[in-house]
Amino acid sequence: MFRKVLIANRGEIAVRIIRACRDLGISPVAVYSEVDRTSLHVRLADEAYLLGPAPSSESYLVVEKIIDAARKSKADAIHPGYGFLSENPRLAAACADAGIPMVGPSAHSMRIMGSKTGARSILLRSGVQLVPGTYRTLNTAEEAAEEARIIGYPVMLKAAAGGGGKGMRLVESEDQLKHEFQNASSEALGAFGDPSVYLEKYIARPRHVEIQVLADRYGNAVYLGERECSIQRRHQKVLEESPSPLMDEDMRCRMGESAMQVLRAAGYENAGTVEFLVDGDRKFYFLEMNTRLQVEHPVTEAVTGVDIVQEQLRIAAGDPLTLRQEDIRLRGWALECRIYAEDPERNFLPSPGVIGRLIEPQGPGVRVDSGVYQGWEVPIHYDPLVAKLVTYGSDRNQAIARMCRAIHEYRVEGIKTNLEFFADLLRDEEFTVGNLSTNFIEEFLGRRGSGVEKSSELFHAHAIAAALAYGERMRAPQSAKPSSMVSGWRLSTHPGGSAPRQGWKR
Amino acid sequence: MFRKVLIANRGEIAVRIIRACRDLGISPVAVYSEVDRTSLHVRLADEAYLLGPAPSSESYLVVEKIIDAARKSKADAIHPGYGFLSENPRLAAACADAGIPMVGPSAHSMRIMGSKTGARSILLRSGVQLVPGTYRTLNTAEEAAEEARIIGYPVMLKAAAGGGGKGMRLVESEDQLKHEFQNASSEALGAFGDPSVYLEKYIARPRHVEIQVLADRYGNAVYLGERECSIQRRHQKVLEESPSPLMDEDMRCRMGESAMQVLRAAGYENAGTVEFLVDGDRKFYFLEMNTRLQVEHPVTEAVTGVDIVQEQLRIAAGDPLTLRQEDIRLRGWALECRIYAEDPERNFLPSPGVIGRLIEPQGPGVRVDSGVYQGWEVPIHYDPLVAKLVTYGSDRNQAIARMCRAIHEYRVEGIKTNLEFFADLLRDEEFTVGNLSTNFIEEFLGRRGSGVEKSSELFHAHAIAAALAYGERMRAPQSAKPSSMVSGWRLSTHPGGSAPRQGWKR
Amino acid sequence: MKLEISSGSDSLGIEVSVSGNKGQIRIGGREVDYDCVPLPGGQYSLIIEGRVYDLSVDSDTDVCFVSGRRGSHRFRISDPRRLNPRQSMEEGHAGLQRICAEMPGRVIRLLIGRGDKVVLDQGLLVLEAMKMQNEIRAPKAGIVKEIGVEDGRAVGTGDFLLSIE
Amino acid sequence: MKLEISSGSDSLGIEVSVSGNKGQIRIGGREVDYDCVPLPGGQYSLIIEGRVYDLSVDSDTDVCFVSGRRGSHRFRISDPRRLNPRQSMEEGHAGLQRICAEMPGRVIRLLIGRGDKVVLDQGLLVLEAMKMQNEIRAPKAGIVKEIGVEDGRAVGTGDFLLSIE
Repeated sequence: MFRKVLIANRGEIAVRIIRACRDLGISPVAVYSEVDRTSLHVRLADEAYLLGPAPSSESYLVVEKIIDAARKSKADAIHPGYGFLSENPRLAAACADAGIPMVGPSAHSMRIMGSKTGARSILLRSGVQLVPGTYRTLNTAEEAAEEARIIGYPVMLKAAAGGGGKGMRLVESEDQLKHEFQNASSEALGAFGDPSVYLEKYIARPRHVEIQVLADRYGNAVYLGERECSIQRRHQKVLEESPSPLMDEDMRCRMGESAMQVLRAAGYENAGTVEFLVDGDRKFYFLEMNTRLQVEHPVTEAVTGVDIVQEQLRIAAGDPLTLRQEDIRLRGWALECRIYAEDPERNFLPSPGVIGRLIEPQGPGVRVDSGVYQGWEVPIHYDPLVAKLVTYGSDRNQAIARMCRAIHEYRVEGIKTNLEFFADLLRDEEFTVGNLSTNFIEEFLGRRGSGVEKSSELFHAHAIAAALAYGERMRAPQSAKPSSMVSGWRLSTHPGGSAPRQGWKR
Repeated sequence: MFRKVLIANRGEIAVRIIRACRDLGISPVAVYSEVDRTSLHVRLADEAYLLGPAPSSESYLVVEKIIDAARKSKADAIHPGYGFLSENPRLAAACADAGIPMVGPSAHSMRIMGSKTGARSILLRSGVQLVPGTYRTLNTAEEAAEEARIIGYPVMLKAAAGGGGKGMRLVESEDQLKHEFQNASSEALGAFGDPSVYLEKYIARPRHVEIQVLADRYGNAVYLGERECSIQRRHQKVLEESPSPLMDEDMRCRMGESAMQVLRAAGYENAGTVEFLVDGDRKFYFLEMNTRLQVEHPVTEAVTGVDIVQEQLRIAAGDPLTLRQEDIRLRGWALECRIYAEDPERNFLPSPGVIGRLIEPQGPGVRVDSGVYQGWEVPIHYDPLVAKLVTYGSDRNQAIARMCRAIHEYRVEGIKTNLEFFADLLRDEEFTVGNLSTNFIEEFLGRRGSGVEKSSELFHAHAIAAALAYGERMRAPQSAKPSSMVSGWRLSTHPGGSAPRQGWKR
Repeated sequence: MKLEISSGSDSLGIEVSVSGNKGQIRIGGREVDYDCVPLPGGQYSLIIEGRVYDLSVDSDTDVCFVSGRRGSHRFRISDPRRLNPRQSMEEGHAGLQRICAEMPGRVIRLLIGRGDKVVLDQGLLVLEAMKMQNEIRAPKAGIVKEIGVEDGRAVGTGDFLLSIE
Repeated sequence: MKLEISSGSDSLGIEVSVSGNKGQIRIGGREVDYDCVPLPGGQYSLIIEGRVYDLSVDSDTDVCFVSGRRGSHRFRISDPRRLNPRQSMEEGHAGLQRICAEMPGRVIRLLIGRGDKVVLDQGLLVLEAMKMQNEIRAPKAGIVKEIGVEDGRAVGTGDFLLSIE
């Protein structure tokens, strides 16, 4: 097993990987940009090396700086996490050149799957069902429009080089296509360093179901059941679960077998995720393979009992996979809510800032993978993911109930989060019966009520607290303000219930 | 199901029960003594009622006050937790009189099992193997000495009315017996309101293994595997695990069946625990039955996936048990460390005080059931249990590794805790191979090294921090001290490494 | 002490005779017993007739923000004994709408020019923040009066972007 | 700034030219680069040659307590530029040993009387704290000189219990 592993990432996933390292007796090494000097992942690591300024293009995305830090720390492996360089074959290749194993597939497998169009062409011959669309990348809006006419609207415009919703657009008309082509392409360039986009037929109200796979270099491979990730906003997953309410054992086997075919076609080693779209007739289509650790891997860990990051490290160290397919049994149910620094009341506008107060939930069936701490400032430069809140229950209802309870306990102040949004979503009947699709959130926002019920009891209680605090202030000397807060709390970051709305609209 | 449940307890277990209530849509009602006004369990409840002054004899142990609070809040059930009135048939009887169900067995079952001597006499006829000893309580030290002569030293002096190590003494000679009889009896009186003690033959280096059972009022019952609780100090469990490293499937079945016999003999309903001592030949003897929720129930929850507190509430509400014995399969391994406010460097002297800083561990396989929060003062009046740290892994090694990692992340400042003691214990080879007995800690303390290895690198780093902090102080104006702590932090509560030892010895 | 407390359109008279943590308070014409204890970190535990409120209270002169597990309120407090110098004067120009950045970010692309006629919901500019590109759309139809930013410009919260008349 | 820092019997000379968070420090005759950033809540993140130390630092004039994930040290700091008025004067009487309560509790039972002769480890009194009864034993043989408590008496940390000569 490795002695020291460098984690080429930040935030909650860097913390997650640090934990897996410790569990295996590996010394974790962090890297950080200038604004991340006091980030949680730096605080929890054994060693930490500065990469550069805040923009990821000058820090977390610079292959050479990562390799340099690995050399300086004498790390004997690099774990890329998700995002950043995790699916970039250049890192894998540079690692191979430097003789430092990367925890993940080979550059070759990455290239095959990293090009969504390349993957599609290879799998054309495999018998795996694909979403209809283009098998090559499109250079201009005009070219795209031409293909779209063949496929038929609506179509999905997608980044050829990456997943996670970046550079992805649903397009319903040629006008819109021409308008969005540039946006998608520029977003793809920003996120993946590659502006290529391609088209897929839009499947109406699809479900997004994916299979987690593990494979070693000796030809052993297993799939760890599925995750339902249909609940997305702007093509970004926000709530995932395992198993899928849609699934039965037969469909799970068929989808798992398809995933294994994809895996073999890519000559794949390490952990990966094969994503499928499922249509209204429960037919499923290969969407893409993510050649890295997935954000939502904890729900699979909860129901299978397998630590996926530990398995990744073992596989990368050359250990043969000891899990066999017949050992993998899903027990219970797990949900994950992605807690973002964003304001659902203002169309989910990102809400960076200082976390004034933080109380995280605990207790049975609750796992929090957080990347923040009280008093720390969530920087504006990166994804606004604050934490992943995962609950486990013996069945779906218990997992949902525990999620509601955990959200009830969770308090994040100073920045806005989507916690209350989840509290409402989890009570939505379509959700509780498991009637999901990637259009879920849009439809939910439409039918969602005013949200906050007016309770005069609560209003009175809060008014009493306000009056008492006012009285205390009046009695206290001017210098001693009653608020004994940690640094950085600003009243102005609160939602301005009565503040005038500014002209921000999307 | 109940609408509102009053929790007649405090600390982490009250918090645990609040969570189970929320998971079932029940509104949780707290009760508190004067020093517990700002306790976590009060903060997390929907309602809270004052019982009385800090001493439990004037608050948590007063049946009438509990019933009054239940009436005032219109609670439709009372959960007693563990300790306090949980095994007191007077509460069960008062609940029955008041028409408010108590979450637990009947007063009748409690009386049978509550009297350890009574339980022993009833089971004499059941075929369950008992530890040799007296079947009646002993009134005087002389009477005890007489019986001990028949049984043969060493013997265990035990409280007839309760468990948890209170009023329990290992006695090796008649002199010692006469000396300890009063102490044990007075401790028993204080803890259970009953001074009765009895004797059992001391089994050398026994293991303590217990079976968790659940039974409804319709005759359905299951056992949820075992817990190994051999690691005790002064007859108090400090680290528990499930499964037991000693156990195989055959022994588990036989012990489970014995537990079911005990359950039937007591006409038992709700959750209970049947404790056994196991001798060097893996023969097991019935020790006692705890007619309540057990502190260490989370390890069973982790490996079985069953929420024991939710089951308790369902059973008490009259729901039939839906679990069948064949559904119960242990998966993986779980450990629990009881984090106490105590100083292992000073013979585990309790260490109440203000928690200056608190960072609790998170991430995969970690569950924290805490009863405290940062800035809160741990009162001197109650058990010094701060939190239960539970880890789960696919096997024992992974559970241990995760426990080590969780302890590494855990920081409690302002009071002393046994966290570092656990860090050492978990690395002990006898522990890692699972060679356990109730003498484990005593033996471990004997072979344990000086503990802290001297690292000049660490010494230098800490000295640099001290120098920089000093420099910062010298530059800062006198009024602005650099420490921006939450209230109540006192330097004097730190371990006085160089402070003169006072004449405190046990 | 008599106070007038309002949140949005709701308003309440409160009369409090403060004496330690516990006391009686007159609210909306009713007497209630309260027990309010400060917690570490600027929070309060309030118990009213058995009900528990675990609250964060942040106040600044005559504005008070109270948040708990079941929601939050922003109050404006009027104390007849004191002058309330701050009066709401947040009225904008009748026809002019100033559009400001609601968060820090970078202007990726301006989609309009000064003097352009825009319709409701038309894209005005693309702002990138936290790795997401957001299109800022017109909150009303009109003419672009003024533009305060250019492509590539970093903006902070509240920075003026452009105005429509 | 030159300092002499000691912990127990270990002592070190440190020379620091403070200039912001980063700098060089001379410790034990060696120059090292450090990067020390204050965190919320009185903690510090210190990085020395890549190694991370996540520390709590609490200081009071010339005493400093530093604790981290791998252990803790209590330092005494001597600054030649300043007077160090506090000198250790914690010597007890030669033959007299005062026994004080190390934690708050209640005296359940005195097991000896004034003038009694006690042997090493003999039980002196039973103290209850946090629901556990602890027997306080004699740290040395001698005569009970003075008793400062009686049965049932509540005691606080540091309160005098009895003395043995």
